[in-house]
Amino acid sequence: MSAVRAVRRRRWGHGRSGEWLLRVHAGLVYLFLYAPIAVLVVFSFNRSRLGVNLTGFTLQWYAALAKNDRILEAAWNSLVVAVVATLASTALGTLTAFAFARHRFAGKTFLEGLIYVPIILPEIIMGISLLVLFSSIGLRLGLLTVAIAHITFSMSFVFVVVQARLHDFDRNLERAAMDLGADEWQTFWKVTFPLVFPGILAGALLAFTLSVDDVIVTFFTTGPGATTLPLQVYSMVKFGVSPEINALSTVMLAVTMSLIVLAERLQRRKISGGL
Amino acid sequence: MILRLLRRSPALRTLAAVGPAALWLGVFQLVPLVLVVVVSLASRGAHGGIEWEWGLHNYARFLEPLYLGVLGESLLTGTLVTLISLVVGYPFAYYVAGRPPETRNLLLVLVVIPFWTNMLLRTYGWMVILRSNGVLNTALQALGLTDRPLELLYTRGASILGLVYVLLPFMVLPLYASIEKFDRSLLRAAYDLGARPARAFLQVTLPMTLPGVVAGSILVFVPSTGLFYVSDLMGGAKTVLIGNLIQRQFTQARNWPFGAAAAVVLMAVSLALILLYLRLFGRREGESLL
Amino acid sequence: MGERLGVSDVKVRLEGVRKEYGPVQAVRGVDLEVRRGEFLTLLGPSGCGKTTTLMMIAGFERPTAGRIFIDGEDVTDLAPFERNVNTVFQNYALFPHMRVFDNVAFGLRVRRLPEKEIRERVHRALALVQLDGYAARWPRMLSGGQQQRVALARAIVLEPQVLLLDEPLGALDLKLRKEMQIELKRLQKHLGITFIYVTHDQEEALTMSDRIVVMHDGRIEQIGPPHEIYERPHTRFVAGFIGETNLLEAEVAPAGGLHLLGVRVPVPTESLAPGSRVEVSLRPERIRPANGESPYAVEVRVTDRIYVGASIRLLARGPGERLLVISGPAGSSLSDALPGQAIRVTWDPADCVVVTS
Amino acid sequence: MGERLGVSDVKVRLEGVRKEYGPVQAVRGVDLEVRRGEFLTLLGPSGCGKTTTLMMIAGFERPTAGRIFIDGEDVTDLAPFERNVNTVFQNYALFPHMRVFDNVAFGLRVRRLPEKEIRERVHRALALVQLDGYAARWPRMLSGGQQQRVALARAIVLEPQVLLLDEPLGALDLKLRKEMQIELKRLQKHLGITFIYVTHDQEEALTMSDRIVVMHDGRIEQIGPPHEIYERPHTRFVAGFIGETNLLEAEVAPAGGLHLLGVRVPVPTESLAPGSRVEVSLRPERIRPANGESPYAVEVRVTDRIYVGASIRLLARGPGERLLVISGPAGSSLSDALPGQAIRVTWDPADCVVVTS
Amino acid sequence: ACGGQGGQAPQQQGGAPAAQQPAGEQKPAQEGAQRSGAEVDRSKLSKELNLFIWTEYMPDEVLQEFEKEYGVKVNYDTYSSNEEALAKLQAGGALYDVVVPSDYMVQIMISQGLLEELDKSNIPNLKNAGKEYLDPPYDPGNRYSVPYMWGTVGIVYNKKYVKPEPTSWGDLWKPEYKGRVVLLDDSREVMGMALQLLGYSKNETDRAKLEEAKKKLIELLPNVKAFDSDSPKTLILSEEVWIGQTWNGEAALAMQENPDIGYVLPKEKGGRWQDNLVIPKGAPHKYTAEVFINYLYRPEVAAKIASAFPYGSPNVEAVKLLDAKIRQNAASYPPADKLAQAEWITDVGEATELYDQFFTEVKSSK
Ligand SMILES: Nc1ncnc2c1ncn2[C@@H]1O[C@H](COP(=O)(O)OP(=O)(O)OP(=O)(O)O)[C@@H](O)[C@H]1O
Ligand SMILES: Nc1ncnc2c1ncn2[C@@H]1O[C@H](COP(=O)(O)OP(=O)(O)OP(=O)(O)O)[C@@H](O)[C@H]1O
Ligand SMILES: NCCCCNCCCN
Ligand SMILES: [Mg+2]
Ligand SMILES: [Mg+2]
Repeated sequence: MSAVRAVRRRRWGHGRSGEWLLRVHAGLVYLFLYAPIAVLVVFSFNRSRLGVNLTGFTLQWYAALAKNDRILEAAWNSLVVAVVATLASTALGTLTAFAFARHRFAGKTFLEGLIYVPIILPEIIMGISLLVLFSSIGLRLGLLTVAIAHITFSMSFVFVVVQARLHDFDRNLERAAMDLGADEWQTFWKVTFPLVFPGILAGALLAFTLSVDDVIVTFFTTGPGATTLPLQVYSMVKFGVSPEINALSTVMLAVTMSLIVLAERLQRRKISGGL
Repeated sequence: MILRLLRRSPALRTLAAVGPAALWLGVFQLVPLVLVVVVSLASRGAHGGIEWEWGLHNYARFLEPLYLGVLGESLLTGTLVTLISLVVGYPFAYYVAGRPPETRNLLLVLVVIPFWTNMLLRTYGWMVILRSNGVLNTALQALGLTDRPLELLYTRGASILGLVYVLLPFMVLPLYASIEKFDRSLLRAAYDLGARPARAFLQVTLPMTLPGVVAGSILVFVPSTGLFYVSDLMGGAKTVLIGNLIQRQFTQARNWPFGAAAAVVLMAVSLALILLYLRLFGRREGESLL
Repeated sequence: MGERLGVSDVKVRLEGVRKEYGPVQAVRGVDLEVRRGEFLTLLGPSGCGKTTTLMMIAGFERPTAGRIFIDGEDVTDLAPFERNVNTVFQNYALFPHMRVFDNVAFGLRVRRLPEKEIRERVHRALALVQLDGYAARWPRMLSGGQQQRVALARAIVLEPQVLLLDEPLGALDLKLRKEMQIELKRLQKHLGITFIYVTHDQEEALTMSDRIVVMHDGRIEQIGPPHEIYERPHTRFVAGFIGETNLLEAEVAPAGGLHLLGVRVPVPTESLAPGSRVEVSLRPERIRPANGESPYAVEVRVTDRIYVGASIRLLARGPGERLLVISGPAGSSLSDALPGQAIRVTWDPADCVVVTS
Repeated sequence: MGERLGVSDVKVRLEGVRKEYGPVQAVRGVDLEVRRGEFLTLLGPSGCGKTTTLMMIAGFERPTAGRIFIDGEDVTDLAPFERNVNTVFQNYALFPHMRVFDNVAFGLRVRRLPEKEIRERVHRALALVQLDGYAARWPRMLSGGQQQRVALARAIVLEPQVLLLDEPLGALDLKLRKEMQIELKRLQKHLGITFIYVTHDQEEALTMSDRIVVMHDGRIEQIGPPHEIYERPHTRFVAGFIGETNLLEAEVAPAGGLHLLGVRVPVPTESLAPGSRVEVSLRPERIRPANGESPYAVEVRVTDRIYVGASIRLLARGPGERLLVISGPAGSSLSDALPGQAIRVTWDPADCVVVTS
Repeated sequence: ACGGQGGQAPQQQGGAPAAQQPAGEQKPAQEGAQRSGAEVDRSKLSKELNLFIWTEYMPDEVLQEFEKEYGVKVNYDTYSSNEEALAKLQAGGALYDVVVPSDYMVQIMISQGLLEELDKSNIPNLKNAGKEYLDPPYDPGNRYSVPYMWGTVGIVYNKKYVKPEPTSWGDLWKPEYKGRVVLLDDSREVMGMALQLLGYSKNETDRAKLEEAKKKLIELLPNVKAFDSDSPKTLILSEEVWIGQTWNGEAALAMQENPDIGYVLPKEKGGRWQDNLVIPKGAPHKYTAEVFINYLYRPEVAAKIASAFPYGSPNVEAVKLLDAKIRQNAASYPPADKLAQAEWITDVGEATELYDQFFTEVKSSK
């Protein structure tokens, strides 16, 4: 038994073909993903305005943030747009997903192609094309145009998510309900909707996230008084160092994390409960 | 009442279900795209604005070495970003897909969380890290690894890093989906037949997960050409990608027709990629690219 | 097959029912009468149109042609929820977001019965399927067999006059399947409900049914009670599909009877022209060792001897290298036959069934 | 069970092999010797550790404790690709992106054989499994049974000395399954390869094996040839798992023999203390109608009569309402028994097998 | 007293007609306008006002006080170049009330019919403006615009690394500043710098000369760390770059934070500009916009602006209120001779596109 063979044996027995390497690699990827976030969080509590030396703990940037009307207003704008876009796109996207799953009609493929446009084409194209549309019909740029734009791309994502859910949906369940005497209306509300709901919720969540985070499409479709948070951040980031941005990131991260934990909780309850 | 009416007429039912989306998409998706194509065929006025002098001159202009160069540069950057994401993302997705289900979900959520905090803020985080007096340089100098700050930010490398950072999840998720579907007993079969790990990977795992590789590559490549703000912020506005070019035409140079032409070119390139993908891998009913 | 029943005995009647999906002819014209309280099984290979037929009776598919009657009333155009027929689906189709209780109560709630009555009836139904303690469970917390019983309870709680069951045992493992077969059969007798039962498992069909409808390629091949289907298959397809058999070529002997494996077997052949070639089905378990008294016998050479616990299967080559399967109880003299050995076998003329193709 | 073989007769040996996955004890200590050219079956219920045992032999799992030897060499730490053992996986694991030819050629290409030789050997292997015309097909264009044969060809083309098969027929329907059983068995004899075969289908195990290893909960319950396992089960588990049986309580009679269902049966009971209670396995097909000559008989009341084509099963209640299953060939006198009727049955003392629990 | 320092009326270059009217003929319409703005007809005020202005050009405090005083909410968006502002206005749709374009851009906007005429009776505080800043050639008689701030484009540098003190645009080309140079992200300014270095005018329209400038800039590219019009001081202060082209106010701010920072106008003249308050055509709140402009002309308000963003203020009353430190900063208020020679940008008509194209080309070279 040669030494080489012995070594290989050991490796196979314990290393399992580089499992260890994979693990280290995964660790590095997480480091890559979280390093900038961690940096922002740490510096949001750092007293020094410039530079990277840790000079002491402070909450002053949070106080400053709380007083910064521009940021707060932008955040409010973002929220308004996101809520409107989420509601509208979820309704539209869901309805359309159902239509696609349940109906045959002329132009289905073409319509599906249109739905996929925002997913497969670079955002900038949608941004400028909507800008061209709005300016040629003379629609005033503002929250309304931003909301329209967001609804348009969000509904595509909602569509995809709900469609996937519907694809997994066992239509025998609907048949079973009707078989037991429920009419179409009762069947939809008692069986179909509750079962597809997690998909709709996931779609809505995605729509909300995309809307709240969008830079490019918003950049082209926004107007006076309709600055959203990402655009506000964009203009702030351009001036460079501002610890208020760090504070803002930390707040947003905290909000996101709590939403995820909340969603997880709900999900878990659902699992031990129903789905 | 309406319900009864709808039950009677399937055509009406279909209309009620499809109508709203068709209308919306028609007005806000189709018309704008057509308008962009129309504008791309017009001319620029002396001080911006559109003059309705039709022609392909904007496309002709795009053929100038400068703009072909921009296109080439964008494609090159996109390719680089895609390759890096792939090389980073593949082993990662492979690892995640191999964990037990509970761990797996947690690991995936951890990938998505950053994705849910503002992209610009995360990009800004990298700026803080990479600046001359940033976290990394300070650390390197403190460790005595270098005596002068390294030039990290405002380089081409930085903007590629920024793009990889923003787009990595789009690579990881489809890769994960296809690796997770990959039946590892095939790998066992390959070992069983005497293949060593490298060969088993190249001849079995990789070809079997190719749809994920391609889907991920498209989802990374396509947006990478349009994300103008990353190269503005991380690259010091030095590199002009086609996204920057389009944005500049609309926001500075006031040449909408030319910007529209550039957008049409970008659209064409993206569509060509998608069609190639569909050609190669088809699409199973109800399955989406994502 | 076609004997006409009194109207009041017929629960469900299908008249010339056809179903096409575009170019696919799923059901090509089925005429069928199901009797009140009968356990009728639709049996046939995958894709032969069993589910489609059932779905048309339930009202989920509309026949392309033909009519369907329940209790003499034409229900062809009624919606599923307007028919007094209930279905137990192939995969149970339990509502995953409702507990067992609410699943079973679903149909009663739709009918707006008082909650008190609902409670009573649900518990009675659950008790009937021996799941009384499970009302608060979620469907996914149940084993396959338990889920199947919930689906059953959900249907029978409505006291339907006809119950349709689409391969209700398809997903169960062998042991559970056997148990559930007995259970189902008992329940059906107890409740007196008409069962229309779909399966592609021949043994299951033989075990449970009052009558079996053998379907093939969208058509009915044969209808009859189990023993008739097994012992008197009309067609080559039925003979081959139900149980193991030897399909042998034979020639009608001039003097009557059949020439089969080189011997003349005195089978009644009135309706057959002498000299014509026919096909004969001969079950493995009907072939037995010949003794001195056998009027005719064939010598075969054993090639394989397969032990299956309760019985023994022999593979053997007869005249003209014809492969035969022979089986018998483990204790019989067949058990001693070793591969390579030659043995003489015989069978009763009555066991030769002439089939058409 | 434990008779020691000459080293050269032993192809594979497992010594005290255990496997734990965290807290789960998948295999709890297995000692096993597999003979050269033997068809050995691992049989047991789902989750009993069959696959795990096989995977340790193939090299995909490392035992937590114990050693594995092939041809006397300790291979416990070798990688799968370093063992001259091939596997046919439960789901075939054909490479879907390679044609049949390339699937079969895979192992040969890994070994860098000249392309000409590869072509020859692949075609020979395909011919062996009767798929010679299928080389250019994609796996998904094959039926389940054909896929299974490709998987087999892919393994045997490498001429392994040991072939591991993990429920290779699990996904096939009954008919194809039966055909493939015969095919596999024939191939194994023809090639003289050692087969280690995993199944949870008792009938399959009985039909095909030279020896059966019955596993239960990570341990070996019994090893032996099929008839021994079926006729002389050592434990209650083995008796119940292999075929249908009646497990009856009995008492050792003071005068020797057993008190069973109210009669004394002259079973040899040397090793048992008089008056002690034991459990006895009595197969349904061993119970037969009693006649005048029977030294003892029991009266039972038939509750159900189940027709299964080739045979008849009766459910009956014996003394003390004890439920009995009785079966016999379709033609026997049992066929005439009707539900409700009382019949007298008997059995041979030799058919009473005392089992431990 | 300092107002005179800045001196001269903007001169039109490139063959445009000379100023027709002597400065100062224009009299403030309302002699006794009250500082408190008492005459404002509050009933005519709108609820909101949309301001579109350069980044880093308007202190939040000033807006907040306006909001407080008049109950008008000010929304504001920012831009980084004149071209961006023009693009936004041309796109239509975005209805701004007040925009702050520079000299040549005002001329373009007027010629494009993008601006409203101002009702100066609503801007009595205009009387505080120094005469030399009024009646510019790009808007004779200030019919459409009033000055907001003025300043220069020159060289900012860090004395720690840049020795000796730079004197020429050419110093940016020195190899030792590889990767240490910041430039404005502005096609006219950057191309203009190269043209000046080559001895041409900033407003050159000759294609060959522009080509030459482009080549020159391509040589510079390895030295360029970033293009930044918004906040070049950040790069200077973080010592990311050592030298560069910037607006004077940015430099002045950097100098307040770090005494090592210096600012000079190059010997090739450098740039001179004046930004102006205008009301775009179709502005929804014109009256409020004029009230706002009038408010900005209050000396104490203008002084606040000029302290926060130390560019030159055209408001002579405000300059008197400024800290001496700011008033004496040569970056903000350069010596008259230097200022006099600094070159204005003018509209180059069709050539605008060449500037943009060559600028893109420079950026994409590598
Ligand atoms: N919606 C449909 N569209 C097109 N063809 C269909 C549809 N439903 C069924 N078919 C076809 O009709 C035929 C009969 O199908 P059916 O489901 O009734 O078979 P089955 O006997 O129930 O088979 P199985 O035992 O596999 O369930 C098949 O060929 C099937 O492919
Ligand atoms: N990777 C693993 N991690 C944890 N437990 C495992 C793992 N693999 C198998 N087990 C457990 O080990 C036990 C034996 O599993 P094994 O797969 O060997 O059973 P089996 O006999 O092949 O069953 P089946 O007939 O269902 O295939 C089971 O309880 C199983 O849950
Ligand atoms: N950060 C505000 C800078 C304003 C500079 N305006 C100058 C225009 C010169 N063309
Ligand atoms: Mg079916
Ligand atoms: Mg297994």
